[in-house]
Amino acid sequence: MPEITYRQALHDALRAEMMRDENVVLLGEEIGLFEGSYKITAGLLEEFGPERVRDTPISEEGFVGAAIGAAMLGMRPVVEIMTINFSLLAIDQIVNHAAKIYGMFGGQTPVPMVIRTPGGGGQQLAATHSQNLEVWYAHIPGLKVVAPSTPADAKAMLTAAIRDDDPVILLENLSLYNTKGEVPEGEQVATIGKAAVTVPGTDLTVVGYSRSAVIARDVARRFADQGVSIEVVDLASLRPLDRQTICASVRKTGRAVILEDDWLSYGVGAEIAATIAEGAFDYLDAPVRRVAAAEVPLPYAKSLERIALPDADALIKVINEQLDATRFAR
Amino acid sequence: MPEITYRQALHDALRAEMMRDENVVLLGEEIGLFEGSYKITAGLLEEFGPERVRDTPISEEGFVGAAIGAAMLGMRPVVEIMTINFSLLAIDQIVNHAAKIYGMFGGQTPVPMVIRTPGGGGQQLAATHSQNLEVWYAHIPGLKVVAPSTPADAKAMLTAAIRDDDPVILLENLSLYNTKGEVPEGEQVATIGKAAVTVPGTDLTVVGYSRSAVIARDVARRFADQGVSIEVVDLASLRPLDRQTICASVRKTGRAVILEDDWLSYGVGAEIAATIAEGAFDYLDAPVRRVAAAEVPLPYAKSLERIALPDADALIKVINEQLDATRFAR
Amino acid sequence: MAGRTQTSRSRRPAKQQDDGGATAPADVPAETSIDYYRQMTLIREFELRAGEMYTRAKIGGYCHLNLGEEATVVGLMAALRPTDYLFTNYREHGYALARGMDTGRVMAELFGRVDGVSAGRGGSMHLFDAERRMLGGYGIVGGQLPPATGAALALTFRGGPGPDAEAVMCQMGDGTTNIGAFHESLNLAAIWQLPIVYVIVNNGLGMATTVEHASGEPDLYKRGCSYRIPGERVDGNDVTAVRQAAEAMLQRARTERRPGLLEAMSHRLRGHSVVDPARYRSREETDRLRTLDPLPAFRAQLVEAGVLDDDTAAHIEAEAAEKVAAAVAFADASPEPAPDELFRFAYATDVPNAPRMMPGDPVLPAGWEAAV
Amino acid sequence: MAGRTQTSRSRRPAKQQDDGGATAPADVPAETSIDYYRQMTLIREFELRAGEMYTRAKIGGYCHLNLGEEATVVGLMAALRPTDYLFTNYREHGYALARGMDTGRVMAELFGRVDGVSAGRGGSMHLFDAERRMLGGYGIVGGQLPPATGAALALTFRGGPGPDAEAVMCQMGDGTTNIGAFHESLNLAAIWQLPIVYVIVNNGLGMATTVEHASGEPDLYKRGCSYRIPGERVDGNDVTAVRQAAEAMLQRARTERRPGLLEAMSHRLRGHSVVDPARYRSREETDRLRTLDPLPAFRAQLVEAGVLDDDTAAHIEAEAAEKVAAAVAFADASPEPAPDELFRFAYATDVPNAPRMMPGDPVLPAGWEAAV
Ligand SMILES: Cc1ncc(C[n+]2csc(CCOP(=O)(O)OP(=O)(O)O)c2C)c(N)n1
Ligand SMILES: Cc1ncc(C[n+]2csc(CCOP(=O)(O)OP(=O)(O)O)c2C)c(N)n1
Ligand SMILES: [Mg+2]
Ligand SMILES: [Mg+2]
Repeated sequence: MPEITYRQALHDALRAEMMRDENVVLLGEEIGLFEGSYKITAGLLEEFGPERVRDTPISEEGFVGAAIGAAMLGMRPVVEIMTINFSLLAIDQIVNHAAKIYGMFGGQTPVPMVIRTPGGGGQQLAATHSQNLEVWYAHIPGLKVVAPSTPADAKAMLTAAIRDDDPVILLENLSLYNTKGEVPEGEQVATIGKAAVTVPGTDLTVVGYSRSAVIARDVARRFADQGVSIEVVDLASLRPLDRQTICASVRKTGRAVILEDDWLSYGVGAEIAATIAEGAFDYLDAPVRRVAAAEVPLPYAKSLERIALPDADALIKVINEQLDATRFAR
Repeated sequence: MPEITYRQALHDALRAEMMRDENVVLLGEEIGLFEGSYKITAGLLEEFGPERVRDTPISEEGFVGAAIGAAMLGMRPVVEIMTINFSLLAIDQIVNHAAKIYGMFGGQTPVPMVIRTPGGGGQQLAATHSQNLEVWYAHIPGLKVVAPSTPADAKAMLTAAIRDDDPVILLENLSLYNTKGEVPEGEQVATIGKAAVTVPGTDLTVVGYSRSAVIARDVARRFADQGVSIEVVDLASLRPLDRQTICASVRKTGRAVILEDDWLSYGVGAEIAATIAEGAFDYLDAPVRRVAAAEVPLPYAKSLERIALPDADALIKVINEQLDATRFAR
Repeated sequence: MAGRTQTSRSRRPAKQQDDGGATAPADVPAETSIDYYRQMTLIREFELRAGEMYTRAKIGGYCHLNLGEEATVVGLMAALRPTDYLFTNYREHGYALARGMDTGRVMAELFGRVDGVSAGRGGSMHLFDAERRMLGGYGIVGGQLPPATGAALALTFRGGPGPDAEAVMCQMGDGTTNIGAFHESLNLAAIWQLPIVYVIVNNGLGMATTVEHASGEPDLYKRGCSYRIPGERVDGNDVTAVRQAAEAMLQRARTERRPGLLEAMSHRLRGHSVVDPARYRSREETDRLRTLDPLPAFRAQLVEAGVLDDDTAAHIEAEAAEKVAAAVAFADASPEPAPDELFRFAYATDVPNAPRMMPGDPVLPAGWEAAV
Repeated sequence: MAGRTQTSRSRRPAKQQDDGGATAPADVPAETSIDYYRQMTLIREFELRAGEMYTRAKIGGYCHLNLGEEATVVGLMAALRPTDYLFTNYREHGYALARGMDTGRVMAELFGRVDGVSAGRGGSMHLFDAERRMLGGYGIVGGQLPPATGAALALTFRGGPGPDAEAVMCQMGDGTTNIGAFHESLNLAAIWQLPIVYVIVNNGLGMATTVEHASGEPDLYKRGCSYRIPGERVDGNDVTAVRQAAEAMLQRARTERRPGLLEAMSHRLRGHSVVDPARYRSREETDRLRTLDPLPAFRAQLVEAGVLDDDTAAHIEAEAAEKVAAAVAFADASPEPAPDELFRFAYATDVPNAPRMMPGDPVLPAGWEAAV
């Protein structure tokens, strides 16, 4: 199988769906002439023209809302919001409109649209440009929220999102765009709403998504070398959330650690921990632990940004604490 | 002590602080001539004039952001956002600006402002006007988020919020405005960041805030009549979250149920449950349970709205399940 | 606080004449005028009964009426073709009726019943009819503008401009011109040359806030200037003038793909919503409003012109009363949505693990282990 | 795609003359002109070194330069008094320097060091100096407009209008005029009669998107029309013209409490940020830009006018180079913020239970039970 980047995988999915369905149109700031802030749409303006690859003014609420209306008339718009931080400008359209229109009007009109947007810190972009706000969208009925961690998933989930009749938010990640992985040629369509056990194990479950799922797999490999068997659950979909796969894993391993890039309090990990604490209560040998970001507006200074964000070392530390506290059970 | 409504308590706090400090100004839609959608500001335009009680155009982002700038120059604006649903229009100013400015600029300018806004469903206002989105704000470093459940708390917390140098979101509740309670005369200033055990008990802990804390107290009384001793923890503050009071209570009772008005997945209760599961792990006789809203855009029809929202009956049902499952331990 | 109560600046009929230019019904066939009167009467009757049903607790939530705006509503809908699309704000009962939506099903929606036009999910603020291309009343101020703009964008993919091309009409209130979505939407419509007409129904007030108090440019039709979108003001009490102005703008939208901004000067005879006693209105203003009710005026005008006689008028009014009475009966007889319908419209495309928990349910369905 | 690359419409010097009206430096004292040249040279030197430091990884994140905008920046800052307040976007290094902020501390902020003007927390996009009333560079497009408007509102509580009254200047880019916050902010400033001047630095581009492609009214200074805010366009390469136009608007803001909208026609000589190669620019456009560099032009103009000789000029340039070299040395010597400083600016008013967990810490501090 060919190895391509996460960026290329997203690009390929967009291109394939645009070739397949003329109702698929792209909207966003600087996606055409500039080829996208992160170059996902490189070459698409040339290939499909300015009608279908439409550069918008800096008007997030306007063009995201316009995508909603276009979707109501049968188009399948794929909107790029340059980073999730700017989605706040469009959030009334996303949450009060895209997420509500199908149900609030009694199922008369679906809103088949996709919002692609990257989140994540670690690039020294400072407090307003480094947020992980996916938990907000994951909380909202009417939305679907997916967060691929590999190039293969990125391609298959974006394809599925474009073909889905509901508004789907596809969370990308600044630190994953250049990562490479094997991606099957041709059409791949993911099932939205399913988590995956990407590393099987027996001693402890690590739950992650997007960048944190990548780190979790890497850490699991390192522990494997020491004879510790870690199972990794990649959520892949934040809404719907696949609670069964999570709880089944923890019922088997008896221990769980969640790695997330967002802030600890009220973050994605809170729901995962609460779910495990209820769904695997009698099987837990130790309290579920969360590894998340320090709760500050992320500072620009590298020295502070580095320590504020969760990393493999923090995960390893917590895994070891879990294992030490429960030696008896192994 | 005089009994007054939650509405009156908020009004009294605003009036007292305006009399005390001329830098306190009110901004919002229809707060003057119309006296506020929910009449909290009744009479204040007459008393303090149109400069200090300022009717704004329908421009949430504009006037919330204006309050930020005014606060940076030493004013203490109190903004009314008609309902939390409309705060989405201003959320870039709240989250990317109010919450960031003090830290991102190295502590050079505080942003002493208050955003008052009611949330809650049950009024048949349909999907876009019935949301409980406080969990979003509770997730954000740089903000403080308080949610009073009684008239006395409403007065003391609003007073504390106005005197605090950080942006504070004071969550009000449509269904509480007309509730009455004893409120001490004169100045009362709450401590932001503390939860309170409002009903002491030994068998099970119910955690709530705002409207759900009121229901929890009522349910606790009903169980008391049957000889079941329920302890109620009223969070009062969602950010900072007083984890110690919550966990101390559950370590004592061994059982916990959370009542929340928002949607179950990724709601406020998820953080509370995760906190308890970690902070009281060895003390739990049963899994922590959450009683929250069904995950749909809230329908207008009364028949559907009623069943979609959590109520005392649902809480009682879950408490009984908890007690039955753990008879051994009592 | 004198200057704070509603002034009558910018509402002077004279001024409206200048800008809009009312036309005597003589220009239009008698049947047409009579039909306008019939529609206006139906809306009036419907709104009065809706207000009554609200006080009887048959209707809940927020309920905003078109009382006083009937001529504007009917004139706008007369200009719209069945193939055109309509987006409105939450004050839209009249638009739904004039658009040809079933009176009983509209009332049933206000009652929150299964036969409601939005299956009881939306209520008064959220009327929708895919077939009649009424793409929704929207409760968030300005929320309808970006989607309406996007609908017009979708039309550009369906075909080129021309006299038969489809167009979009997006209605809003005066207070809505101050929100960011207004600016972003009109700018998009301008640079993308979209077939859309934005209509401002200027009833002089947000809730109690006057246009002059809220808008730096209180002549709202001029606010297209920031996008080179031509604007026009018309007397909203002149049904024919409204129709003609809207038709002209829609025509330009169809044939030239040029957006337009139409301002109809209208009046809200009652409070903002049925629960608002409108105490903020000066008595002088309230008296003045009575003289501005479009229904008696139009009736008199038609009788004057010999187009309508009192018997016919009385007949039309009786018809309307019957129709609305029937609508109320229909709505009342329609069942409330059943509990098991709660998740019916959760998603258009079903997916695994879609949450179906009721309040108090465990996070995992009983017996899930077997499934894994 | 021809029409898609940057056109030079609305950038014609001729047109600028008409709208702005450049003035020969003859009108201003020699020292003043020389001081402008000194400031412009310092900014040029600073920006070139900042770009270099970025490639050397001394600076991270996003870094946007004022290269080509020096005359606009210096002209605007010359019009601003120490008692006035300034809000800008993220392309603000030059404003900080011209506002009198310490060159070393500005560079230290770009390096993310403790001596940075924002204590290393903000970086290039977020320069701040409470004392010099530079109330911040803001990275969210349009984000600075509502707070700047609110700052002007606060001034109205400090005292009445007058020649000595304080005022606010809010700088933004051309692309920023298309976002909702622009509309809402200017409307508030108009209805509340606030002492604020909004300045659009029109460098023709968002990132690659041209003004003509993004704005329905590409003559951006006209966009005050929707609020009855007077607008003016000025040649951004003419430092004196910029200063005079800004001074006049600030004067009206001080004495009449009337907001203004000033558009300075400027040029971005490089990419959007230091990492942008600007491949989207046509070669013709790139060549044309070289001829529009304000520095050599102003230098020649001053030499021509006999105000400056080559030695003095060379001396000024050497001075700037030294100053920036010293700034780099200062920044490099300044320590990175220490780990225990992470929560230092978490809250202005400390409260119980403020979260202080580091990644991987338990949710409760060790030994908390004792505390309860
Ligand atoms: C974003 C938002 N802010 C505030 C409200 C509350 N609100 C509902 S209607 C209204 C006044 C709207 O006035 P206008 O646009 O003139 O419409 P009208 O009611 O006069 O038809 C307000 C402030 C809302 N629904 N949405
Ligand atoms: C709300 C928002 N949307 C998008 C961006 C990404 N972005 C940063 S700068 C920029 C272009 C701004 O152009 P302009 O206003 O002309 O300022 P200039 O960079 O030319 O000085 C964009 C789209 C952002 N920072 N904020
Ligand atoms: Mg109105
Ligand atoms: Mg620009």
